[in-house]
Amino acid sequence: MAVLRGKAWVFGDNIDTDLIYHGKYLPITDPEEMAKHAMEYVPGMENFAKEVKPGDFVVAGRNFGSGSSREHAVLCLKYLKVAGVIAESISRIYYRNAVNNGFMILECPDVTKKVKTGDELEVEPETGRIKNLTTGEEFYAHPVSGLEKEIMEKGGLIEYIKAQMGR
Amino acid sequence: MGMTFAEKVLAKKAGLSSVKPGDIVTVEPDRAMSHDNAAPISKIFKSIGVEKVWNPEKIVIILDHAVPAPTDKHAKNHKDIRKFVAEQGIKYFYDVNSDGGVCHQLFCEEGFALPGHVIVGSDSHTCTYGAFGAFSTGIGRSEMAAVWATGQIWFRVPESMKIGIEGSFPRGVYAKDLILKIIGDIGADGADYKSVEFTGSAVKEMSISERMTLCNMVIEMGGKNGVVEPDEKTLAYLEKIAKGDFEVIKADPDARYERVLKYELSELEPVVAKPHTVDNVSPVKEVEGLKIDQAFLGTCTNGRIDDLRVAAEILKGKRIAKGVRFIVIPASWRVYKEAMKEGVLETLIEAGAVIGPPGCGPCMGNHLGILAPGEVCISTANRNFKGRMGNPESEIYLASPATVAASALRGVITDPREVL
Amino acid sequence: MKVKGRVWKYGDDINTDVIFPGKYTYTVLDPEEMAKHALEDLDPSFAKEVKPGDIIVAGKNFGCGSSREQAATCLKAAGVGAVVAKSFARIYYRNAINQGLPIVQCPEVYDAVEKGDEIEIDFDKGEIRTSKGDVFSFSPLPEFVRGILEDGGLIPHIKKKLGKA
Amino acid sequence: MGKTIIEKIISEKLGRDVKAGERVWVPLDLVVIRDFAGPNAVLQFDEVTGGNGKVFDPDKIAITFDYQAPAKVEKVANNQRICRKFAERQGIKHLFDVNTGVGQHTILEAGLVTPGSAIIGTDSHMNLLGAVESFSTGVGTTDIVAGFILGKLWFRVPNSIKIMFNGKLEYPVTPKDLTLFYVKEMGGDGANYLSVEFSGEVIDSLNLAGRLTLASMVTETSGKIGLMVPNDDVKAFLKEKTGQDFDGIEPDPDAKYLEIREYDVSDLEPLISCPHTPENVKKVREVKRVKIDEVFIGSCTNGRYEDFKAAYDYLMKVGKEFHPKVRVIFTPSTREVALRLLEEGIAKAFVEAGGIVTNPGCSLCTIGHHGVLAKDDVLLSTSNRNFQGKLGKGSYVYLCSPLTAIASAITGEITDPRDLL
Repeated sequence: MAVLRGKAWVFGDNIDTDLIYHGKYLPITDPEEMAKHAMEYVPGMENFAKEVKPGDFVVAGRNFGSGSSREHAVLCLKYLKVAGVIAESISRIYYRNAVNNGFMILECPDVTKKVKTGDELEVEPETGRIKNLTTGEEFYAHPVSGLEKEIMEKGGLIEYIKAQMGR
Repeated sequence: MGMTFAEKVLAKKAGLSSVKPGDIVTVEPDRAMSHDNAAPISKIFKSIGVEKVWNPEKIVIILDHAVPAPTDKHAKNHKDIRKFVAEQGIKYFYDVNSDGGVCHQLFCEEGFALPGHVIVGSDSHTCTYGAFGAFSTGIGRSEMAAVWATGQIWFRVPESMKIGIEGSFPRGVYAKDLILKIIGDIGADGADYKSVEFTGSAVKEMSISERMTLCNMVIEMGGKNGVVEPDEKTLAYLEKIAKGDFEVIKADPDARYERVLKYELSELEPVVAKPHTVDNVSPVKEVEGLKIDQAFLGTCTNGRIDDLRVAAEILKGKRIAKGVRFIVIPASWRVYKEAMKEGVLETLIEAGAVIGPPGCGPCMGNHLGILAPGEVCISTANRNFKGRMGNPESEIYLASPATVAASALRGVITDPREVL
Repeated sequence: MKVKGRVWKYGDDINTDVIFPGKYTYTVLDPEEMAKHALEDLDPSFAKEVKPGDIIVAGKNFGCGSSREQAATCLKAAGVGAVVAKSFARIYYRNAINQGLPIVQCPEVYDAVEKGDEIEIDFDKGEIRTSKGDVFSFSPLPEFVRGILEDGGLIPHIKKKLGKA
Repeated sequence: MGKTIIEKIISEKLGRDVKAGERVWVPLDLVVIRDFAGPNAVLQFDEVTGGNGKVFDPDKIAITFDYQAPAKVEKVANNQRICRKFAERQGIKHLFDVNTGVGQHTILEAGLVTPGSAIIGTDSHMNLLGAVESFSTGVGTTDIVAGFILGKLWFRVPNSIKIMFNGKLEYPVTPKDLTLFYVKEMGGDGANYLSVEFSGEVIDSLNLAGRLTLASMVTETSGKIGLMVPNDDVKAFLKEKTGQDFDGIEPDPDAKYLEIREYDVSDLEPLISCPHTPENVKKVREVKRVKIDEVFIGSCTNGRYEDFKAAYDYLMKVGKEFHPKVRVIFTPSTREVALRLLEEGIAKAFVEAGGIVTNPGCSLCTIGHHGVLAKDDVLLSTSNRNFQGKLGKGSYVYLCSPLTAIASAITGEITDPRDLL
């Protein structure tokens, strides 16, 4: 069972898609370019894209990813090699886009009360088990299930479809 | 010996009895016009250390280059200007609302372009005001900041060139074709540093709008200014709107010209300027059938009501060709309102046009119709330089509104005489 | 005043849009940033490879088109030592002087040099010397124009005149 | 066991009974791409299919250009070109170019949207088509690519909630105020993953434009779709655009809802959503003396003819000129709307009052064009999002009805439309 470890970056409630990836960068088609603008509009997080390390987690409050259907908002984090998003609630289009890209997302009540920026986390996506290695506290998120889980296990929707079609 | 128009105006303004080409004179301009570049100018102005502009009533600022703001940077630029205008008490400021328009169009409509005036503007097409008998010319940002600070500017008295125009336009041929033809003949530097006087019976017949098209493009042959002698039409146009006093100044009959050219309108045909220089002119016939992606009608050169009317006449009850974008941007809100009143906008929208809010639009690559690589645009604007409309790998053809509308209709460059 | 540098050679009618594209006129405000876009649509290698003191040699009507001063500013900021052309468009001529960018009108030089040649301009003598040994003379700028150039451009010049320097 | 509207729509599509929570692959009636994310989908599709793939059915694909129409930067000009070439290559005839307007409204006017249809598009406000009982939803580019290939897409059949609005909206309270009331009540994630069924006396009497406004902002509560059973106004519109008669899909009386809420909105007052989240809704009168720099009337939420007509009628009633320091921008949603505003002299009145009427499209709302904000600028907008920095870093956006927008445009500060009557 995969266990991920990384540092947490904690964000507030209602981190919308313009904050994650601003509308003025929508013309960009190359995901490596998108990555450079991740979280640029979150006040105080202007340097996130430069400072985040592969394997780090984005931790957020409720309604993460509300707003636009832009998949850029998932791709920019994925291409920064962020391990995934753990939020108190995740807005539905963002949720879909994450599933379709095999990008880890977990919904976890009160996570922003249990984790601070800089804390080391140990995360088991399959069960939803999260351990805050800095504080020692262990708690559970809702793991992804059903078809969404199958899609994520294949690495995303396109891979899933290819597998279904026997390609 | 007699003096040319430029010599007479500059001598008078400099308080001299006469001047000759090559003399340097220092004068106080009657007006100084700026647009969105008023913000960077204001910064340069502040760096000089002068607190107040020389005369807040002589400065005119008109927002037009990117209106309403298409990016946060343009928005900030506008906001900086509003602040400067308020600080300095600048009397004539045209903001982003339905009193506005392209600076040159609005400057004329608002009665700032007056006979005998010396006008400088921080835009190269400031030469347009010669249509009213003004000596007007474009200057750079630092120079404008210096004018704001000192109220003075130096000029080298230019040599003059006279272009005599006779006859009347054949069907499908317009002032735009004439000025393109002239530029094609004498080249992009054919009037470098010179004052260009348009004379002859045909010019007297021309409307104010047509005269503006001529003078507007003098810069494309390198001219310092272009001028048409004021007549009854000019005075009638200015009667109710002139902002300030003026005196008609005309060239002396025995003035000396470095070069004299003559044109007979009946010999002209519709022309285009091909990529990527304005003097690369040939008859429309030679490029007919070339596929276009976009047609653009507007700008300080050809965005007036008569220009829109011609397009509406060609497109009434028809649809533009599939695969062509037709972008129409009236030169001012006055033009827009008139076009709305006459049903011209409806006709054009029904034909498939996009009507943008008055301003410069895509002319210099700011917004509202930037081209993709490999695309071809036919435009009523004044410049077809490589990259002008935002993309160096696109191609721009310049033509009259009739040629542009005819080409939008067929989807290929088309001689307007075939559809008129 | 003397300027010595490598030649970048371009043709006739080099317009302000290819020297500094209009789309950047309100979005690129810092001269150093402007320098990165200098001649972008004409020669993308220029901004990357230009060295301080390099000299642009061009044909007739250099700088035709817009009144945008950035077309002079960007070259100055890129370190261009001078522009030598067969002729200049008039607004560009003023803008260059106002920005303190030395310009020389000298039609004969054009055919005598190639890209990469080193040439030297002596503004006091009104002479251009090529690496092949050719010497061309040009008429020096009017005195008050030289005054502007020597002060580093119009704004410093005015400040000096107004006693604000 | 009875079915909700969404269960009925999906059951009908699948030819079998489905219930909330099931994962299903739903056949699609239309896959819509825009100049926003559309090119990304095209490039991804070409990559996945090796550059020579064919879409499942070119007649079930639509391309709309509204994000930045006409283009203001080269990249978008090229992105639009990528989409045009794709249409040519694939034989896609439903291409709506830069002269047509906001995508969802354009396909609606083109008769491509019908009750019971399933539509996906690269626009989170795709679900406003729930106003005609279409199951339309915004998706990312990967979903689009899957849709292009398969003609179907996976969904979790959403749970439903039912919201009943009874009473009557008192002038000058508008459907937008009702919408903001809904957003306030639900919160930004209150309808996450859910299908929201609207009904009640107010909904019965709401015309299509009002229903589109309400359905559009279901997105701002993270809802999957907001559905309303068509009334006569909607049916007449559909008949005109498609030539067909539709009955509408009624939920079963014993359908299962997670929650049923009932409101009497007769006392509703004009509302405003304050920076920087749509859920931050207050009464307009509670927001005192906020000076504004710009007003925007348009967007997929309030860009229909009826919205402008209401704005016009109010303007004629209370005074005819806008405050000189306020930039007032009107953007019709579509070409059809723009033409009607011209024909009826409404555009003329706006322009004469000092306003700017632009070409149709998303315009300011996607920071495409027309009025992007500077730092510290305050905008009053009839659109649907006031996210921090969305329309310019350091700016402030308030959301309101077209009437509140007009009242404020006249006074230069945020003003309850009742205060000028």
